[in-house]
Amino acid sequence: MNRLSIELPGLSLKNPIMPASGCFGFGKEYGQLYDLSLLGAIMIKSTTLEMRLGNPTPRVAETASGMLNAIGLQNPGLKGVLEGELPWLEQFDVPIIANVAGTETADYVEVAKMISQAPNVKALELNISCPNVKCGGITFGTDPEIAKELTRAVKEVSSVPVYVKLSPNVTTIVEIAQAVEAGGADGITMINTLIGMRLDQKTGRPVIANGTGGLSGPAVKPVAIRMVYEVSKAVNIPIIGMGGVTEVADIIDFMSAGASAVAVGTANFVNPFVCPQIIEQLPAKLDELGINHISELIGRSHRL
Amino acid sequence: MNRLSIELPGLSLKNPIMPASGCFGFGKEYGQLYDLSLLGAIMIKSTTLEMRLGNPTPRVAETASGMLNAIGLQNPGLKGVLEGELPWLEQFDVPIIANVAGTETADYVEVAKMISQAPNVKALELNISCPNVKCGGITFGTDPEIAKELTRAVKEVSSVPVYVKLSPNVTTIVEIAQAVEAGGADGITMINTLIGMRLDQKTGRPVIANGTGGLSGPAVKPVAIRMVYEVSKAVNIPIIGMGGVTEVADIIDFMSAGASAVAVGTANFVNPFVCPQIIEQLPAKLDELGINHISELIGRSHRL
Amino acid sequence: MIIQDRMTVTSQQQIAHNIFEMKLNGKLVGEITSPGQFVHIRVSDSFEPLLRRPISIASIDQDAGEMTIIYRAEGRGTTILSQRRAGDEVDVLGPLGNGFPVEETATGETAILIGGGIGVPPLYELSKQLTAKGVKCTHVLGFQSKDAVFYEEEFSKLGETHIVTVDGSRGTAGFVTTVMEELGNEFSTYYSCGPMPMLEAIEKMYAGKKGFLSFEQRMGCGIGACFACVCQTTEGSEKAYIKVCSDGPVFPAGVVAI
Amino acid sequence: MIIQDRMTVTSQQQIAHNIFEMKLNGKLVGEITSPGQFVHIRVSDSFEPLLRRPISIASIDQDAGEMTIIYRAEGRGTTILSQRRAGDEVDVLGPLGNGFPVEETATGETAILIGGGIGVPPLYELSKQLTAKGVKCTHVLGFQSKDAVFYEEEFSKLGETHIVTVDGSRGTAGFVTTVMEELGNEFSTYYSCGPMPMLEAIEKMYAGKKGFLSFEQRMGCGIGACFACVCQTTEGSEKAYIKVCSDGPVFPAGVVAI
Ligand SMILES: Cc1cc2nc3c(=O)[nH]c(=O)nc-3n(C[C@H](O)[C@H](O)[C@H](O)COP(=O)(O)OP(=O)(O)OC[C@H]3O[C@@H](n4cnc5c(N)ncnc54)[C@H](O)[C@@H]3O)c2cc1C
Ligand SMILES: Cc1cc2nc3c(=O)[nH]c(=O)nc-3n(C[C@H](O)[C@H](O)[C@H](O)COP(=O)(O)OP(=O)(O)OC[C@H]3O[C@@H](n4cnc5c(N)ncnc54)[C@H](O)[C@@H]3O)c2cc1C
Ligand SMILES: Cc1cc2nc3c(=O)[nH]c(=O)nc-3n(C[C@H](O)[C@H](O)[C@H](O)COP(=O)(O)O)c2cc1C
Ligand SMILES: Cc1cc2nc3c(=O)[nH]c(=O)nc-3n(C[C@H](O)[C@H](O)[C@H](O)COP(=O)(O)O)c2cc1C
Ligand code: FES
Ligand code: FES
Repeated sequence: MNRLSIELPGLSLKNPIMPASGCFGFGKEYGQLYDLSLLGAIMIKSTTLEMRLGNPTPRVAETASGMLNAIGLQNPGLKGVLEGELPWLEQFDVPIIANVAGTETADYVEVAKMISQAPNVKALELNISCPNVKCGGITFGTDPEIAKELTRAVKEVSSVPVYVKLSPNVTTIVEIAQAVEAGGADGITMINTLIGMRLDQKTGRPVIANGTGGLSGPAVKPVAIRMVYEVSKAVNIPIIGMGGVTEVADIIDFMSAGASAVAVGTANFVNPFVCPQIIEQLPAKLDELGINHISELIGRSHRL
Repeated sequence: MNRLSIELPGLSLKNPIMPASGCFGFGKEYGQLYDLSLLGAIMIKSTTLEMRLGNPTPRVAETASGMLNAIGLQNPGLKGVLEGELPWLEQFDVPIIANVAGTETADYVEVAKMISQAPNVKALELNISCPNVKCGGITFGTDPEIAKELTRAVKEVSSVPVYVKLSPNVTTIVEIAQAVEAGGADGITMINTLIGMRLDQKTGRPVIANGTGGLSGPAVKPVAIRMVYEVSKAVNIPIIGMGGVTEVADIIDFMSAGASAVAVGTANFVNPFVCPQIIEQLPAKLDELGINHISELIGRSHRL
Repeated sequence: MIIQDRMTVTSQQQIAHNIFEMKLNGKLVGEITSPGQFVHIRVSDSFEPLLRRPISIASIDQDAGEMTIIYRAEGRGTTILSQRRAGDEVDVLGPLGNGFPVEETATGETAILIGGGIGVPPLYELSKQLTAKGVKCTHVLGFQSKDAVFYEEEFSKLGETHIVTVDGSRGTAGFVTTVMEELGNEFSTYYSCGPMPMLEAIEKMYAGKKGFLSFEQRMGCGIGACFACVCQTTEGSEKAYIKVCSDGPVFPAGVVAI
Repeated sequence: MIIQDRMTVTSQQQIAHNIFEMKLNGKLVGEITSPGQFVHIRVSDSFEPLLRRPISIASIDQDAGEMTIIYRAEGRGTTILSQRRAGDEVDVLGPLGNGFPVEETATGETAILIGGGIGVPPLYELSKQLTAKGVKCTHVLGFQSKDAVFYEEEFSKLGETHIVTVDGSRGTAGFVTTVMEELGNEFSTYYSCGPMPMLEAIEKMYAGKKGFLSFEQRMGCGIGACFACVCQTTEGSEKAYIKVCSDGPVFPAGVVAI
């Protein structure tokens, strides 16, 4: 028996650990370092209809136990991803979750339709929450009605299950989660980054060229755990949790909070081997906790 | 000339540094350690109409570069504060900002009316944002209309200027800021804590007895800076900024973002002398930046 | 008076499984007034980990200006502390709280001191001070297993010492109460520090006797300002909540609701 | 191949104002292929500060399995790094990026190497490799003031070396361009590393000459996955953005829009 396997809509995961979108490119770079087939899945960088150049630099800044980024969805565009990125990933025994972004519904629908047909794309992740793109994006993630309609539109064209990625920059995340569930989402991924800013001491101006950036890393973990906890109590679709994971203990926390699988973002930059290391350490951790199969952890925090 | 003096509604500050509400009790404990007259002002612990016992323990938990708290507004009540706490503070040459909390408008109004008449209370801080009280509190801080009405009601009875303390747990903080400005607020204090959660590794249950707690400390500074920046561009009343201040550089950042004064919360626990130390270091820091009077820093980030 | 002192580590030694004994030198030592007081330690100059760690004072040498603390390196903060070497400086806030009242046991009387795990350290200075004034001390010290036992010899020099381990790998098998039952009630005062269930069992067993218990609670400030460390009092008390850091950590038996 | 190595600090020395030279030993050294490559260093095992710091490789000793880095301890991360002592271990990811092409200058030809501040270090290994193959190197090294000057002697042993300081407290007063004007255009290749305005001035002054410039940019991953470190290319280029970490940090003159 594989003590780490998890079954989710569209995804047969040999373990619940996967790199988060935007923190792993399209896999090539980390593929130089270890065998990508070790991973539960891979969430690839957000793909838009047309190629995007992203924001001016500096695009990242360090903060206390965290970082800000404003990459601005730089990506080679749908065609570039379909032709230049996804085929290379086919050599690995790992399901791909394709992150879809856009500025209007039509973009999302077009990208979702095409990319969901790629043979190794087993699920979509709808990015309605990127804080670093000026128009669209963020609004989809903060208005429940719009989020629901977008989900519905994408579901209609997608050949694979659709997960919606939620923004933490809202008053009531449960409201958005329930809306996308009503719109037909097969799952939820959360959280995207918190909007933050760092100023330069000398000039007083924002360090990041874009002004604001998305906060990620260990600093945001308590907010992510709280939100996963709240949402998992309020919806009946599975959650892939993320935000500040750096070590095996964090996986236990996210799954206890209610996540069925966990993504690792920023930590890849600090420790490029973090995903395979966590996967390797999981069985011993389960032993320590007296747990047989990892799925027993899911939502532990809700039970008495 | 005092290079550090700042004039705000009701407050003649000899310097813009003050301890944040809830992180300094009513001054007695830190008063054993240094002369409280050194401070620009003191924000005392939230006061409610009746005495409150607060939440069960554990009430605090550590997180990456931050902490969670769910004290639950434990305080001796209006009468206790008026009789047992404020008179002792009169021996110091320091304006008191009285933090007012409640569960319904009538409570706020009653506490505001009475406490604003205390001789050393020079301003009120309306706590519409405490995440750790179950009813009321948090709703006031997330609905612009309700926030405006509460501000108006309190303004009517208060003998001193009224500052409103904003919650960061909202989709659009600018909306709330503009609403309280429209309600007659003389100033804004921000940010209160972000809602977060930490789970126990072994049991999977929340560490904090209350379940969720308020996240504070260096981890939240990027969020606080971003929000002060946004709000200061959108309103014409002054801001007292806070969230993660630990050292003199942070004061520069908050004022550059648009704050006219800065409060220090969690850092008092780590370094009980943090406020007087920062005050002492400020002049040298201004020299280093080539700045004559500290007020020149305010809103530097908005200028070219 | 409470001071913030950059104390110098004069020695750091592992004395049992995960248990470290650290000696610290500085003027803070001169301010300590009773055994059972604690210090609040910043384990590094970084803001991560953020909070100070409360650790009891285990022994004081006023002449040398030195104090000893004994702690378990388990979580992140205490692990970092255990990496400090002799010569390093550590930021220490203290002394904090009210310790064990030595004056409550008269010369010639007997006292029983019961400690569990990392509750054992403050009893050492207490026993030194009690025996110095002519109180006869009996020690009952409980640990998980023989790997975790420390200071057996030091306590033995001061008086009768019973070691208890949960797994029986050293001394009596079981809990401190196992030994306490055998020792009976023939003493004037009891003093105890250890985990909550142990304190509860002791208070029950010694109902009606004069006793003093030291409590633990998660802390923020450590000096009474933040209301993090409260514990509820028994119904009879006039206060509903008391603070472990500044009203305690030691309270007379019966004050805290357990 | 890029590897993550726990390298051992064999020496740490302050060699100028705030400038440290650190020698590191480990198998990563065996993977270095060209001067100008860099490593990505985790300054402590804590997650605060979070990100790795990119630092150029200044010198390699393959026989000893040792490399030298030279860095300015200014911000939080590099200050922590400067506190590491011989015997400590440091988590190093590398070697990263594409360095200076030694093969672009033939034996017997001349090269001019221009460095500014903490852009000077990678030129040292470059000069060692160029001179070893018989290229005549001239060095123009710019610093703020005489306190900041380092490795003057080391470079002088390899070839003609001009020191320039902004305040004139050592060598020529002014900028590297002041000296470059005097040296003229009689060389085959130029190589440079330093602040952006310096690179810009050099590219202008040597327009049409064969040159290679090393760029800096804020980084996330350091290996090409996060798109943090891009810089814009000039209009002629087929790519709009290139990555400093994996496409660079060294680019032929004219590729990057500056
Ligand atoms: C008055 C008092 C005296 C103490 N004396 C000693 C002593 O002499 N020797 C000793 O080994 N331990 C003692 N403790 C317990 C000690 O404070 C904790 O073991 C320690 O704080 C854990 O820190 P960590 O870095 O290992 O754990 P982490 O898990 O990293 O701690 C996270 C947070 O929880 C707090 N925390 C965790 N466990 C406890 C606990 N049991 N009590 C209070 N806070 C806790 C930490 O202070 C920190 O804020 C005492 C506690 C108190 C309240
Ligand atoms: C390819 C490359 C090679 C380098 N080689 C050297 C070298 O050999 N010697 C040397 O002293 N410096 C070198 N630098 C610059 C060095 O990376 C920065 O000085 C260092 O990262 C600053 O870290 P800090 O902890 O001092 O500052 P902090 O202010 O704490 O840094 C905060 C964040 O900003 C980043 N950052 C700050 N300044 C720079 C900068 N100039 N370039 C890139 N990131 C920066 C840090 O990496 C960190 O992520 C190089 C940079 C690059 C990109
Ligand atoms: C540099 C960087 C780039 C990111 N790019 C994307 C992206 O393109 N699409 C997306 O949905 N999320 C993106 N994210 C967000 C992450 O996928 C993740 O939700 C977030 O960083 C929280 O996880 P972490 O704390 O583990 O990093 C990015 C994050 C970082 C740090
Ligand atoms: C232990 C604790 C108790 C607090 N109690 C209150 C309170 O009673 N009223 C209030 O308005 N804010 C309260 N706060 C919030 C702080 O005033 C401040 O807004 C917040 O902690 C952010 O600042 P910091 O990061 O400097 O701590 C409390 C914060 C902490 C950590
Ligand atoms: S720890 Fe702050 S009141 Fe006790
Ligand atoms: S630093 Fe991540 S792509 Fe260059």
